[in-house]
Amino acid sequence: MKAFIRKQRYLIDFTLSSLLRRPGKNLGLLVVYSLIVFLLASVMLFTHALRSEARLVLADSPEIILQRMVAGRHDLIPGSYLEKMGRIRGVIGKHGRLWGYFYDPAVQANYTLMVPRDRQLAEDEAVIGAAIARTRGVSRGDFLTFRSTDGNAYSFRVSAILASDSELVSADLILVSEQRFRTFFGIPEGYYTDLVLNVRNPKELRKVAEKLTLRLPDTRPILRDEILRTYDAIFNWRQGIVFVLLTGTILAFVIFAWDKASGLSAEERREIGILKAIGWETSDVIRMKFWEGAIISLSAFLLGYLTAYGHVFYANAGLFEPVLKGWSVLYPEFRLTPFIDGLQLATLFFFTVFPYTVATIVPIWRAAITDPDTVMR
Amino acid sequence: MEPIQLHQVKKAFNQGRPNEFWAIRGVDLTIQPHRATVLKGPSGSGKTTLLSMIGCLSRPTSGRITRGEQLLSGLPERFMTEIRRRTFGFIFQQFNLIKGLSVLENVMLPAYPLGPDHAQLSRSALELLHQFGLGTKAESRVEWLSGGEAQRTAICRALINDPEILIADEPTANLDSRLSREFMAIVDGLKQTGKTILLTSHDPVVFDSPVVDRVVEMSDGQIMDPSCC
Amino acid sequence: MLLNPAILALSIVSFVVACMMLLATGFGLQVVRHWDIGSGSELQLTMERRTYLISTLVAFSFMAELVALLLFIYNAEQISSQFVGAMCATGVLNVDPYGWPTLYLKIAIFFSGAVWLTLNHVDNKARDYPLVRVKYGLLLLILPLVIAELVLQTRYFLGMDPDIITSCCGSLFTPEGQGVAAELSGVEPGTAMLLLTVSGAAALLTGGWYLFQRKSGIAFAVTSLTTFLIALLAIVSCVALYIYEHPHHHCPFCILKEGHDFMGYYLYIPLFIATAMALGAGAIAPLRNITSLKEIIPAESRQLIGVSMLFMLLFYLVAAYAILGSNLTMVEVWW
Amino acid sequence: MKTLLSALLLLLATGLFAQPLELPPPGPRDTCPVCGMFVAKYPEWVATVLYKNGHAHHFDGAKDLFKYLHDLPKWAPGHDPKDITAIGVTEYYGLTRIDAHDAWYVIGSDILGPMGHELVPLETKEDAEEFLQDHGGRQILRFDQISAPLLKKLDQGQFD
Repeated sequence: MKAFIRKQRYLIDFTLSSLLRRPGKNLGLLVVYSLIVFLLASVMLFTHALRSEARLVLADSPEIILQRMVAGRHDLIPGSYLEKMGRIRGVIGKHGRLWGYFYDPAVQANYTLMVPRDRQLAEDEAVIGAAIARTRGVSRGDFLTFRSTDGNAYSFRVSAILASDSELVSADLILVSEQRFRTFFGIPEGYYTDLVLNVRNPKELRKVAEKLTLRLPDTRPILRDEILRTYDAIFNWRQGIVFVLLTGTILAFVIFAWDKASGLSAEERREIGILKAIGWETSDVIRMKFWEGAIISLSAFLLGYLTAYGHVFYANAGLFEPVLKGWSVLYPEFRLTPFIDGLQLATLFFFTVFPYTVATIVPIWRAAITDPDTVMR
Repeated sequence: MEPIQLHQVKKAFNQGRPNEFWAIRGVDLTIQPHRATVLKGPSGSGKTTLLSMIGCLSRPTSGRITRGEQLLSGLPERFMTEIRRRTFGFIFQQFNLIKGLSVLENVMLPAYPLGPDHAQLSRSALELLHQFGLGTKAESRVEWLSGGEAQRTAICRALINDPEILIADEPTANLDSRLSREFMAIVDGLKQTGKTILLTSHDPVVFDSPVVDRVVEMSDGQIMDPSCC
Repeated sequence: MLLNPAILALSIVSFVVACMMLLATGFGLQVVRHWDIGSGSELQLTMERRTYLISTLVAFSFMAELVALLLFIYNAEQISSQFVGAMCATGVLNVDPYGWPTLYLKIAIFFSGAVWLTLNHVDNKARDYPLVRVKYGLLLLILPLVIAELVLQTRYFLGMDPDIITSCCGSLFTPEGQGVAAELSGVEPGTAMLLLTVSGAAALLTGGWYLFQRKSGIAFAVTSLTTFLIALLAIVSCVALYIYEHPHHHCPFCILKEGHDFMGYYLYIPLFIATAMALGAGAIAPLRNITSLKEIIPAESRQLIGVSMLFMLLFYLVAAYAILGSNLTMVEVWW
Repeated sequence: MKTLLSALLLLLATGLFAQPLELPPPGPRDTCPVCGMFVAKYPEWVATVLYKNGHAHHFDGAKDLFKYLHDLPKWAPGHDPKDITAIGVTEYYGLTRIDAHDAWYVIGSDILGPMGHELVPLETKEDAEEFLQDHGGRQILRFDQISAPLLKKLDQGQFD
């Protein structure tokens, strides 16, 4: 047993020095290998982080949003609909919401204006998101002035800046009072942007939605789960596209690995011949090559994964932001929450190391059966 | 120690194909222990092929090679290797050192698959290097060695597993006559310690040397004067 | 059809392993046909070199299958929340009729792989390779298992429909039910413990006997296999109850859950390793009469049996820990 | 007549609306005594039996709760039914926990619990009737109507 372990140590030792002796070839392999891991890991980490971000965003949103549709378009909904729908079992709360988008030409960004339910604001007061404070360079007590659609300018005194765990939720948010909201956007009293319903039991959501469409035929209920699922589907779909593209890459990599493993240089062939002539056995060579594969795989995996981690969580996934994301322009400081999942890591490991190993078995064996007497000829 | 005996050993290459070629055509030979034997002949006479079969590097197509009771031919490669690395030490014509590794590492290489204790292994390797005047070169890369140093490194490597039989293929082909004579002096020393020496050569410095006990002349895959055996 | 990365990975492993085993068996058959150890021909040399490829392929397949077995269970455990009625791997395996056979095949492949690798290891130590024909013939028996597993597993995954209401372990592993699982659960815990103790003692005794006397390696394999089966029975009928601290929960899979500290893995992994090595030792025991193996088999068997006994002891220690560390007291109920 | 009266009395005593119960929530490692499942993963279904000494058993559905109550010696040896101070089930529409004796149970609906077909607990008769309508339920049951054979049939998806 002791001799066996010592032997493995000698083999690893030799492998390391033999890898270092051929930096060109092995560096190329390592770079390509790491790149594959990097791409796959980036996609996985990024979509996963986005998904959990979306979940976080939606966690506090109501179970059902009811919108009135006029000619197939979202319209203001009368508050009287709250009574009109009557009592629906499973609904434990309902109210109207006021919110809208405002384009700020000064910084060329869209804000979300909203009337909060959990706090009372004075008419000229506003609570703003951190990103707005940053881009407009305002802090507490400063004034923000916006020109409304009717041409009048309205000033808001910034009374607080929203702190949030996830910037996605609140970055572009401006909370204003109800009166100011109505005058600013010209929304008549008694009308809301949409209605929201709270349903305790998620199993009852579909039934509630069904009843709503029967009782208020000109409305459209949107379930939170549906939004979540849409997000999931979009992310999955985009991830799918990227993966399909990457499958080609993996295949190319497998061929590349096969080629690298089988295309031994004359120098390497001579080396294996020498080793065999001076007393190494075929299985020793196979084992040595196996260690070589393991070392390359592990370092490529580590390298690729760490770069991907940095890419996604510190460099904002700069490489595929345009492909996978579609948020508004107002997220200069957008940070995804770092997250590592064991099963995900294992899956990634499998999808990169397993193909490499399979691809190299036959070439390794071919190299290992070199005739020991080649060095004599 | 028992002699190595060859009975009707034949070796073919590309058997069954149009370019079939018989390199060895029936050799009977006995190699006595503790002696220096030289296989002499022009290139293409089959002496290297014969040497590689005796050294368990390759297998005869037919015939038997035995050492006492033990059969050396007809064994699977795995066991030929096992016998080879304990019984034979090889010195090749091109020295066949592995570039990029240090002299010490090159000498230790044959012992790796046996998994010996590392400290002990490097100690005995260093001892050998000192013995052959290479003590100061232990850490230098083999590319920087002169021809004679390279050959002495190769000799140390051949001796690291303490084999009973030393095999050298054209050992003086890449040496000038001074180094060739030095090599024969080393061979003499090794013979004194009880090693069996088996050489191939067509260099008179080798086969005319007083160290050599016996010269076997080969031609065309056969031994020229069978009576001598 | 349910597609997640783990299922994809399992399918790929099975497919690749089937391909590799096909290749290995194909080469193996050629070797069997043309093998002539006495010949020095180039063909024989090629054959011998092929054996390295075959053993590498089989060893790699075996490793992959071992990981796949763990992943299969782990994944079934993970996705149990996606099926109504499933609370652990049992429910997921019940989703369609191919779940259980797939699991059994995976276990069978694990054990036959262990036996094959042991034979191969022993054979590689003997100068005349006396087992060449035996072991490559054996590949012919393992290949159908691997292919069947690929087919069944594919059908199993294809048949996974989240709308299916499956039955959970609570309804399968219950003494009142029908079938093998119910029978196992119905065994009196006292009886199971007694059987477990007796068979474990028998295995350790025969193992010890071999270590000192070099005799009856087969007896050890038989007692170990019996212990393996009885251990599974005892887990269902008794040990699991202590882990759940629940007098009627007989499931052999819920113990793999995080909530139960992954105790199942600590029980099953030593048990499976011990059994695999014991089977290996049993497989080589009858070959001790082959001249070239005379010296090798006792040495190898000794190692295998020693390690196997260590793992078996480990299993018994974990089981004892599970029982003694539990808050469940069943003294008046069972004994 | 006598049964009608007692039924009426029972109705009056318990009232049409069951009162929310104060019960300890299940911990992350609490398992159902009947099926062994971790309960906290299914907050919509939790049922609880509280004992005098503050000790509680949690279930992942009313079905397992009733199995338990029907065979206490089997599922909870050493526990005396007299020590039970409260039995709660999670009401479907509001997810509040109410007294199991006062709840109305619908079987045969398309709403499945973690253990398949369930007894869905509802707060009022009206709730139960609407639920039956909405979800294709087959029967409305009261606490005392739930028998062991009925539970067994429920497991197999039979509701009559």
